[in-house]
Amino acid sequence: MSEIDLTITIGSLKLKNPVLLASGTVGYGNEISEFTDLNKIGGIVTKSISLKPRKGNPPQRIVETPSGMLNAIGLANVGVETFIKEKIPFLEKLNATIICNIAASTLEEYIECVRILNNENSITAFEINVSCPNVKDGGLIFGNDVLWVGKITESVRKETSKPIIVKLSPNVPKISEFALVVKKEGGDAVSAINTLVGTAFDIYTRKPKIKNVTGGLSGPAIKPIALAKVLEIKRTVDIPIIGIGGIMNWKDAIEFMIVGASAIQVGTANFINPNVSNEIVDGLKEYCKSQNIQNISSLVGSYVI
Amino acid sequence: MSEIDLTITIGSLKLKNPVLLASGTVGYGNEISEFTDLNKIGGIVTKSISLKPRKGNPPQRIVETPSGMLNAIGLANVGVETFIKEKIPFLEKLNATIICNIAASTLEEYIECVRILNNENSITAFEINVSCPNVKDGGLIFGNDVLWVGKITESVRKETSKPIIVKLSPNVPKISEFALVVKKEGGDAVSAINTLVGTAFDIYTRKPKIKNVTGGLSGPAIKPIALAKVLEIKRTVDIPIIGIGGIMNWKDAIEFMIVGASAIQVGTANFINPNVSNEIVDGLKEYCKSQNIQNISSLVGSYVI
Amino acid sequence: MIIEKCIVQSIEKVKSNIFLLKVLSPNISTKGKAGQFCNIKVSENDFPLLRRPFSIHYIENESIYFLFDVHGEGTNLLSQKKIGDIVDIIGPLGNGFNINEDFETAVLVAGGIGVAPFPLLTKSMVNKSIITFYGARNSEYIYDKNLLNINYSTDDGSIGLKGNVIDLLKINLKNLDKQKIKIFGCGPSPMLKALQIFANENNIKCELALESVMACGFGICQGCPIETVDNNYKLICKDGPVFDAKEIIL
Amino acid sequence: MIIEKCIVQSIEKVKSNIFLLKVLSPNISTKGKAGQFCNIKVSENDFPLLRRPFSIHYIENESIYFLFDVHGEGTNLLSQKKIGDIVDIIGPLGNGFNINEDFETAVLVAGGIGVAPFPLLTKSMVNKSIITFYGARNSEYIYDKNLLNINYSTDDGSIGLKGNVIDLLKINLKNLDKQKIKIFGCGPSPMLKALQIFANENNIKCELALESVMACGFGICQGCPIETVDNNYKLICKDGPVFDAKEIIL
Ligand SMILES: Cc1cc2nc3c(=O)[nH]c(=O)nc-3n(C[C@H](O)[C@H](O)[C@H](O)COP(=O)(O)OP(=O)(O)OC[C@H]3O[C@@H](n4cnc5c(N)ncnc54)[C@H](O)[C@@H]3O)c2cc1C
Ligand SMILES: Cc1cc2nc3c(=O)[nH]c(=O)nc-3n(C[C@H](O)[C@H](O)[C@H](O)COP(=O)(O)OP(=O)(O)OC[C@H]3O[C@@H](n4cnc5c(N)ncnc54)[C@H](O)[C@@H]3O)c2cc1C
Ligand SMILES: Cc1cc2nc3c(=O)[nH]c(=O)nc-3n(C[C@H](O)[C@H](O)[C@H](O)COP(=O)(O)O)c2cc1C
Ligand SMILES: Cc1cc2nc3c(=O)[nH]c(=O)nc-3n(C[C@H](O)[C@H](O)[C@H](O)COP(=O)(O)O)c2cc1C
Ligand code: FES
Ligand code: FES
Repeated sequence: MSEIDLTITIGSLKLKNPVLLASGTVGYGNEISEFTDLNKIGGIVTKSISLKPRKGNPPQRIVETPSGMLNAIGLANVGVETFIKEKIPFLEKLNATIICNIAASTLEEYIECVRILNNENSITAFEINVSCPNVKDGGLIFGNDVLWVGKITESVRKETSKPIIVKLSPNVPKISEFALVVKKEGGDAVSAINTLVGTAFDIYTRKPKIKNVTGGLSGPAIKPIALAKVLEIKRTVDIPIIGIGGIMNWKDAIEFMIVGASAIQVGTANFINPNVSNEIVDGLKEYCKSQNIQNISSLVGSYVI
Repeated sequence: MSEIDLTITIGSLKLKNPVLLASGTVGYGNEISEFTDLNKIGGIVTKSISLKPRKGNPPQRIVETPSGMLNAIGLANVGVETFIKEKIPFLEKLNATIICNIAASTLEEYIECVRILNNENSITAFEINVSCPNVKDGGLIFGNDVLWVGKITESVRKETSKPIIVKLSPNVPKISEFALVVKKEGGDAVSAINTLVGTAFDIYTRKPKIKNVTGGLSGPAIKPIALAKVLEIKRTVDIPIIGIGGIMNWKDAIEFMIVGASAIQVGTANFINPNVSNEIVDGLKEYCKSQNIQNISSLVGSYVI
Repeated sequence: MIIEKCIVQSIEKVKSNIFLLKVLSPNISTKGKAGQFCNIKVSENDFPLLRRPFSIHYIENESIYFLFDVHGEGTNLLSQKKIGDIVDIIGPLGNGFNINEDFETAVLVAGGIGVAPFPLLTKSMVNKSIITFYGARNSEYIYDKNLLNINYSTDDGSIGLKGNVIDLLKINLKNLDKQKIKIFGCGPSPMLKALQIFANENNIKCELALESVMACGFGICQGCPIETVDNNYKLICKDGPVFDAKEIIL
Repeated sequence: MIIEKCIVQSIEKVKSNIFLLKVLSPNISTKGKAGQFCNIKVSENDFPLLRRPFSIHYIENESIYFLFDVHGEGTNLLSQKKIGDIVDIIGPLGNGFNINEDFETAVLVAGGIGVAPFPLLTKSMVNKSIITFYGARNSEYIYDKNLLNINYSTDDGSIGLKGNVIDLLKINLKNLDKQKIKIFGCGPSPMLKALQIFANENNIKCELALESVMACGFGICQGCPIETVDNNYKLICKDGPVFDAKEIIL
């Protein structure tokens, strides 16, 4: 058998393999590059960038839960300007696709961010975060409202010809309605899922374990939910999906591809094993070899129901 | 300090302590009574009863997931008639409150079930299941639609003066809207949460691990989500809440009470430790003693935010 | 049905991938019968969440033996137990084999780790003659202590007949009076299915010990249904795991 | 920063609830400095999910020592490691203590298990004089190997001063020239806060080793912020865990 083809095409976005690093779980790439070869993976989704820098929420920001964790980072980030000046130079040197994730509290801010960042050649695509559960403005007010998601997609579409991926909230009964509106308004793909709203309390102080009271649940605990959301979209809307949620190893990645994900993102797992993305790429190859799969893209949505 | 008061009042429903067994995780009480003293707990919520017997879904019905499990039992149950003839006699002898959980595929069926079962003296209250994710008719079509939940509450309210508890779906962005409509239509309490929709696939056969494709996620994995839902209701609607989701021990039970649950239900944990409910009752007592709490009801919603 | 904290008395790797666990269980040991099983908590914390079901392999004085294959995370953790560890066990669960029926020769048919319940079954049938047919991948997967009159088959022919255990059975059963025997089968589904067809076609008494993913193991979750010929579901944990071959649809 | 699979060379309970773990780590051991920490995977499976951070307690040849308290599930699992087990460790993480500043006497102030980083710090400062103040609940919680000139305080007075370590420090510091010392503090937050106030009020050089719940330990999750006096956040894992007492708001 000749070399296995791991490339994936999502609209006009070409990835050398389906393994991406999820927004907010790799910063801007520098630190994790000490542990893993970023040139080997399909791409990096940068930490959500907002127009102005954000300090983020006060501590305590995270807590471990059964097979998961809650975070309420609150979109701490350096802001568009510093991002361009200080972070892009490192990212530019990589032989991996750079997807820039954008968060905002107003429609105008989304538009402005995309307009500015559209000039950066090293940015190949945008992921629009409409689903952060940890900020007061925007976040789930947008993400759980199909009209807002449509409007945001439509507006950023006008600003760029680069691929637009909209990152959906799982905190809704029918995620496929959101995927549909993204498609209708010219989005190229959706990513699913962002975190689920959760909380944890200390039974002696009776205080929330994270200062923000609620946080976003990620990790293996949410994998079954994420898989069901991806499958729901795949079965009802014809739009490429990037699968996210609790992926810890190559088996989880394959499971997401089978239910319909064209590519996958690794989030929480990076914290535990910062080299996991490279191991997943190897695992995908081995799996394809053992299953006689020539093009990994043939796995996408290949479920047997 | 005198004896700690564990009693809880939910509208006209009096419980000798806040520990209930969740619907679908204890059948009708017989089997589990070999392992645990059912007279010691606050009450039992019976497996969802429908008007006619239901065979349930074909196997495989369950699969373990990280810190959780998916089930697609499909409301397998003996039907109202057999329930009255064969199951109630055992339940009647118990010194625990019997809450009868009802599921249906049509509004009329809910009404009919409550009408028939209202005559049974041993049934103290009804829990209306509008949130089963594993059936084609009814289930989440009702549970994720606030109009339906209102209509069902209103209709069953007319049939009985016994307490009505509506069991809510967590698969919605704003569970408090559902709690509000339950209150408006005369429901006495809500229970939160039922399971979240999830799935799992075999990466070699590419088939779903449960025949029904999707199932309901329960267990510790969902605890943070369940706590956030209970807290959301508590902070916005003045209605008693029964907390459910991933409770494995007395600490989890206390956590639910702090965020607003007047009582709690133990589900999946019964499968692993069928005596866990008794241990939770003991744990609650010890905690109250150590924290100088005279009435456990003072814990309810006592969060410090 | 009892929840019992049992002390590990010994644990050893008896064959490639097969472990034998011996625990002290004064309570369950006095009640357990061949074909019944126990549901074992393999760790002290919530990972993995569910118990794991294992047939009662053998009972000796107050000790119960379990014979198991390392399959996934749960059995891996179980295999790492040390002497003196405490294991939380629920049992005995389900109904055992029915050995009181009218038959002269018990024909035990085991596929792989499906051999697990047969030593106790063998011990239980003092007044019957017993023939055992035992199929496995290869000789490295065979553990045959406390069995009688064993005929082997292996996929690679490393011991006994090269082929499957049903072929082995068919060849050897020719000499027996089919009315006077009862078959007891335990093993992977395809084997049980073949055995069921063979027994039913030849009208031979036959009981099969089934497996299913289980959450509770004692009838409260409804997670383990098996379809019956009268178009109903029974629960493998509570109504089984042993069923008459005529009763169920595999 | 390296991910290294380390072999457990020894593990022992050195005091009530306190364990000393020694692992072979040819790579991290050559780089680690006093005040840095490692993020340890305490199990081989996904439970618990996150790594657990521990100070580098001591380095000897190619071995690293960790001194830890059994606190919850994670430290409990770590305490059950056996010689020969493999432990997955990321390190060295963060910035260590700054010992190159101009001071004559290093004043080490430890509260409880906060003593952990001080043996390596002591070893690192060959040309300074060192005084150690060590406070704990009672003598059963004191492990003082590889420390120098120790003064004790305990809550119950079972050894040293009955009282807290800050009181102990204040009493004993009177005789020293405050310009020529530098305080190094590690322990629970209330102690660090008191120490910070004391050092800043008296204008004594002081570094504090902080703790925070951590997901990654190396700057990618932003989970471990600490507020600085200029109204910004720094990351305890990456910018710390050691901070100048003048820099942060506790
Ligand atoms: C009544 C009964 C008796 C059994 N007796 C034995 C025995 O004596 N020796 C032995 O080695 N095995 C026996 N099994 C199978 C044994 O339960 C599984 O091998 C074991 O549960 C696998 O767990 P795991 O975590 O290692 O595997 P995983 O595959 O990681 O388990 C994942 C989930 O699937 C379930 N599962 C996986 N395989 C099986 C299976 N074959 N049957 C039931 N559930 C399964 C697990 O319980 C768990 O819930 C028996 C099963 C049943 C139902
Ligand atoms: C830089 C640094 C160095 C440390 N050095 C040591 C040391 O040398 N010796 C030692 O005994 N302890 C040390 N700690 C504390 C140690 O990390 C915790 O005791 C440990 O994580 C508790 O885990 P657990 O699962 O047993 O407890 P649990 O309470 O069950 O843990 C639950 C969660 O909270 C986190 N957590 C709980 N307590 C702490 C804490 N005090 N600090 C940070 N996270 C916590 C855990 O990591 C986990 O994510 C250090 C912490 C940090 C941040
Ligand atoms: C600490 C943390 C920070 C995150 N920050 C962001 C973010 O800034 N923007 C975003 O779109 N998603 C963010 N996410 C969500 C992840 O990208 C991902 O969608 C989610 O964690 C589920 O994947 P996982 O289970 O693999 O972690 C964050 C997640 C975590 C755990
Ligand atoms: C196997 C199984 C069957 C269930 N059947 C029902 C049911 O018939 N009716 C119902 O209202 N809820 C049912 N539930 C949901 C539980 O009552 C409970 O809401 C849910 O499992 C979350 O709690 P837990 O995490 O403690 O299990 C079922 C749950 C499980 C695991
Ligand atoms: S395993 Fe729960 S009913 Fe059989
Ligand atoms: S622990 Fe992740 S940034 Fe500090």
